[in-house]
Amino acid sequence: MAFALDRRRINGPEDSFPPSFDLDASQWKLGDPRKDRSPADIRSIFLQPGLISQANGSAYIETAKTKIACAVYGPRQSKNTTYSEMGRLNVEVKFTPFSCVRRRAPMRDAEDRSIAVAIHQALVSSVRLELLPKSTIDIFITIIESDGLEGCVASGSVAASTALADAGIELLGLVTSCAASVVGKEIWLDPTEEEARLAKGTVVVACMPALQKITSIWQAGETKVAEALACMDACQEKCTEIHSVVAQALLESAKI
Amino acid sequence: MGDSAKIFQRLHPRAYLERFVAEDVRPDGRPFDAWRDVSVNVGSISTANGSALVRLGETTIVCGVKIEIAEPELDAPEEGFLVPNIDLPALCSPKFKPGPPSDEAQVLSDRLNEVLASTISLSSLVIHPSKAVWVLYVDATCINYDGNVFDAALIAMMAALRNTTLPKATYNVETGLTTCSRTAASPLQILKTPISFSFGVFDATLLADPTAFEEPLLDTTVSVVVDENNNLVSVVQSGPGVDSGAEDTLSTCISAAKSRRVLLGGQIP
Amino acid sequence: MASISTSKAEISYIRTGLLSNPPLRADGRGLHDFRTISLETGVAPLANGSAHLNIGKNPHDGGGGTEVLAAAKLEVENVDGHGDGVNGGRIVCTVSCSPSAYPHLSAPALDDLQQDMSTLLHQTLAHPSLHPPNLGILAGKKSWLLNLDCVVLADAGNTYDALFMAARAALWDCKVPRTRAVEYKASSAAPGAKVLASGEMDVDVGRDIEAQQSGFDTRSIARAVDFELPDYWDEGEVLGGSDRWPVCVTLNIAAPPPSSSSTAPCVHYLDALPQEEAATPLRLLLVFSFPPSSSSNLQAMRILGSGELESNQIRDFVASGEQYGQKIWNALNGKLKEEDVRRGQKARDRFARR
Amino acid sequence: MISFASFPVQPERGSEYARHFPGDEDDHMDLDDGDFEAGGSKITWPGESITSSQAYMRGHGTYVENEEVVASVAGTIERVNKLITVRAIRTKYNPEVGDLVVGRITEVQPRRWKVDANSRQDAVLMLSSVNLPGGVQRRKLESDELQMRNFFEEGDLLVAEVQAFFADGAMSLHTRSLKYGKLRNGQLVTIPPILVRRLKSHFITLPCGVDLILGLNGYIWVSKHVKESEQEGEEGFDAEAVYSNRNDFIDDSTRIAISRVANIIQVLASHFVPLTDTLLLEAYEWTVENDTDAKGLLSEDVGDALVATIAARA
Repeated sequence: MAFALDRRRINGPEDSFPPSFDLDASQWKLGDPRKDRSPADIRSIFLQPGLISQANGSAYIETAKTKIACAVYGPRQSKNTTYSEMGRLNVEVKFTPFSCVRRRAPMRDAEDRSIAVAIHQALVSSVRLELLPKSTIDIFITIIESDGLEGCVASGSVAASTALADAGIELLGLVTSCAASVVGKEIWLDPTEEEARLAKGTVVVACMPALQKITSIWQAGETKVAEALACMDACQEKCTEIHSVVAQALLESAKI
Repeated sequence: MGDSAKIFQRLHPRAYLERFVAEDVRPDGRPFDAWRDVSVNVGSISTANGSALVRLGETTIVCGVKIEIAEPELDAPEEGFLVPNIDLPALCSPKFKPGPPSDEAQVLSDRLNEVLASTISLSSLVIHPSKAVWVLYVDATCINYDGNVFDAALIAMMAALRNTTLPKATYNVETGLTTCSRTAASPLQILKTPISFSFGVFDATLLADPTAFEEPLLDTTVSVVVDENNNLVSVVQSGPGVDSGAEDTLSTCISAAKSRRVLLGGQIP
Repeated sequence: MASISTSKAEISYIRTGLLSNPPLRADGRGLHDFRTISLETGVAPLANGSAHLNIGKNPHDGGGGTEVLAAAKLEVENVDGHGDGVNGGRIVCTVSCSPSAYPHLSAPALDDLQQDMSTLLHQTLAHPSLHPPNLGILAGKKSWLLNLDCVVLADAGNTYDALFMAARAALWDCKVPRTRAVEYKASSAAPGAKVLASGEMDVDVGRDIEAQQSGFDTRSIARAVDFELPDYWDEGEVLGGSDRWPVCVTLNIAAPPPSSSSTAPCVHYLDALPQEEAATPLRLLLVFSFPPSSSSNLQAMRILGSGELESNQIRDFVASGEQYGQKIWNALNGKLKEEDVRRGQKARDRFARR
Repeated sequence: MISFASFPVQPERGSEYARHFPGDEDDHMDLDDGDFEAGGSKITWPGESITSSQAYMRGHGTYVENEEVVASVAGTIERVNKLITVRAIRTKYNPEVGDLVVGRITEVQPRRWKVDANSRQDAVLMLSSVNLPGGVQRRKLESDELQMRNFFEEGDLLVAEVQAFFADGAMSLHTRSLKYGKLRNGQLVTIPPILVRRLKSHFITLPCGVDLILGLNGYIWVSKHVKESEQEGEEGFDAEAVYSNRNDFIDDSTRIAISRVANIIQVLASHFVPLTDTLLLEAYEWTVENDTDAKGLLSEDVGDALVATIAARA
């Protein structure tokens, strides 16, 4: 992976390549049942609000192999932007170099932004921005370990919404998000990277279970219309369960 | 802490700290020479070849090692690469902005690079002389910035390197490609495990392991790096020492560091 | 897309018009009417396939409207070694917005906008489910890289529909040059390499193979496989999968103001003008493909803009979106066939006249 | 619901596209008096020398180069006894004092607003040259400076008059009359400024209950007709009405009429027909006679028919 010599970092050789391994024997064949999880199961969520001391609000979320830390700074004066009657929500995502199977250059790349845009879409309508003219809420998300883009978007949205609540920013409702992919005839919830690669299509739904409103749908791949709508319902139902996990975590952190 | 105390801390940090130091105690309740407790757990990140999560009090650092293969430099055909970097993202503290590494991150990376250079023999990273060598990317990311990041980062990097395994790689002369075996792997040969102990001098008092609140108020910072045989690896002092007459600041720091190193030795897996 | 500056009075004027019964739009169009779309394929002779599309051009002075150019260009990539080629070839889509289309946007904002468009186009068109069969050349050695580059020259609203239609037209028009495998059988004695396939010709061995071995050691070139283009003039075979490149339907949603009775349904309308996009920020993007054999496939779906919907509302929108998609699909295919006939005609004229 | 068309066929490149060069005429056209009066206005392009600078005086759009008047814009040549000017076809609006313009607020600055008026620079509207609530004569207070956005804010449309010019050529606007102020109840149409001639009054009322404000800078506001009595009289002046953003209730027929008029203006502008109040009246009646709805006007043939009839009558 050739990269420009960045004098602000310790640089390694000009270009280096990930090790290529001999063939992996265990291949999952279509039609087999899902490994170590039933289709409608999602991975257990560990959610810890308030782990970053200097942030206004923060949250750390871990679902098996996806580990994401999120911090909220603001609302604070938005610099060098024109007057805006509504507050601005600024979401920035950064992958750590060791977060994926193939090392990621520390430089910003397209994928960071596509996840940031997906999370921004999930959250923007849940925050009461009209109360914060001329100010900006910064949400910084660092993905420590990633197990598929869908998982990052879903868990990232949940972590960001928890961090906003932890920061005491006025929200219309907590946002929770869940992913689903269509594998053969079945719908598998909360797919890992490998499962998502096998799937024909994946859907990531973000919603506010308290108001039964959907704030974002992010569908990729080829699915029949009926399948996509079935995924949407399954995800929305699971989001209600995740919602109780988030509420519980916030209450506990408020007690300490 | 009551609201008024917090406001006082924000408005007059120096006076606030002076009040505490006068009572021989620090804002977080520690005596001057006390260290925040350290917790290290390794191997938690599956996508990295070696990883470590270190908490030094509130300061939290995650470090991951990724190995790649590259052609060695022409003038060093028998040497691999060790590339340590630390990233202080905007997430860990309000004083950092998103974008390229800040000055503090660059300084820390350089200091870490100097210390780590002596910990691994680069010749042990050769797969095939002048054709293919291992490149160890040691990337540390600070999750929560509460002062003394250099100590925490060094512990994290050493723990991650000790946790790293290199798969057995064979270089195919015709195709020029290296294939690694999925099963056979061997740990890295670590020559030594240095640990750093940082101190700060504030109004002629020596504070061990300064927090993010104390750091900007320090007149002098001292960092002593000691390895497992209690030999000094590096000593850095920036700013004037305390002429309290009895013993020079630097030597007090060194002896404190050595005694602390003995206690801490077992904690790094 | 990026909202131009509009006043509150204009916004409320447009919204009340949309939500009134019967709905009235600023330029008199019905809710589901498109502006006239002009389409032309084969505009870039150097590209393997290209198209030029405009939505809502003023018929008299030819000005205005959303103007998009799309071109597909094929390149060869190495699959073996450290080339990033993939067996069976790969597709990369990029969209670039010309600053003249968005004069009010700063440079970073323009970069973000064109990156968002590129991401949506790439994630949809480069998905394995739409991968064309004939993008591979030699398994394990060489493969085609199809670069689909789109340029937004002017934005008068409804850019995503324009982009996907232009992309479909460019891919429909794309031709993949025919290739033929060539084997070199180097006899151990003779220093140079002899070409088996096409007669006695001293062929320079591929640059990358040479780089690996020192020039003198020719014994090791046992079997090098490369490809050549048999006939320079023939433009090649049509890119496969042309019946599956999807089209996009953007449903702009005008939600009634919360204060009014929530029973008033949400109104959705198509092909919005910039002022209308600024007045109703919430949009549902649906990308459908209608393969002849099976029922329609949903290739991508996004909710854009701040606002939220209930699941049954989404259900209705997707259902009506599918019908609009079918209409757009049929109309677009009709026009593409027309274009093929026209260009076929023009080609014959050119030959006939000489 | 959806219809495809093809692009106008460009003339086939090749033999018949011989570019007609004026051959070796002498380098500047010999303009005798006859050329102008013949009504056929001469079109020129930048760099073409028009006449010797001894005989004629140089006006807008031209410059003098070694005793020759040379055109600096592409446009029509106009001669007023000894003065030669070249009037460009497509150009930014050149303001003059007293012009009525429609503008959009781009920025709110201390004690003034920046207004985009389709001109080279943003125009300036001082807080002192705006009607303040509580009667016209009220002096400007400190509190007014703090709540400038209650009067005009970013994106608002307003009609104003050019009061003066700053040293750097930027316009200074004022809305010190009851006719001027914030615009509502309608939609904006933008046309090339050259097509808006100077008329007696730029406020036009069409019989179908539609008001038109022809801004000389090419911004035209088409809105619902407000009856004279309702217009904020001298004593009835209240800030609530003048600076409110809420539209009044507009019934469907007026709304249809507004979009029809807007499309008419669009069609006329694309045929480069200068707009005058009489012309607009005739055009509107034509559409009523042929009962073409607003959407119909978008199509090419209906538009051409409209322009043909209008040109015939003018």
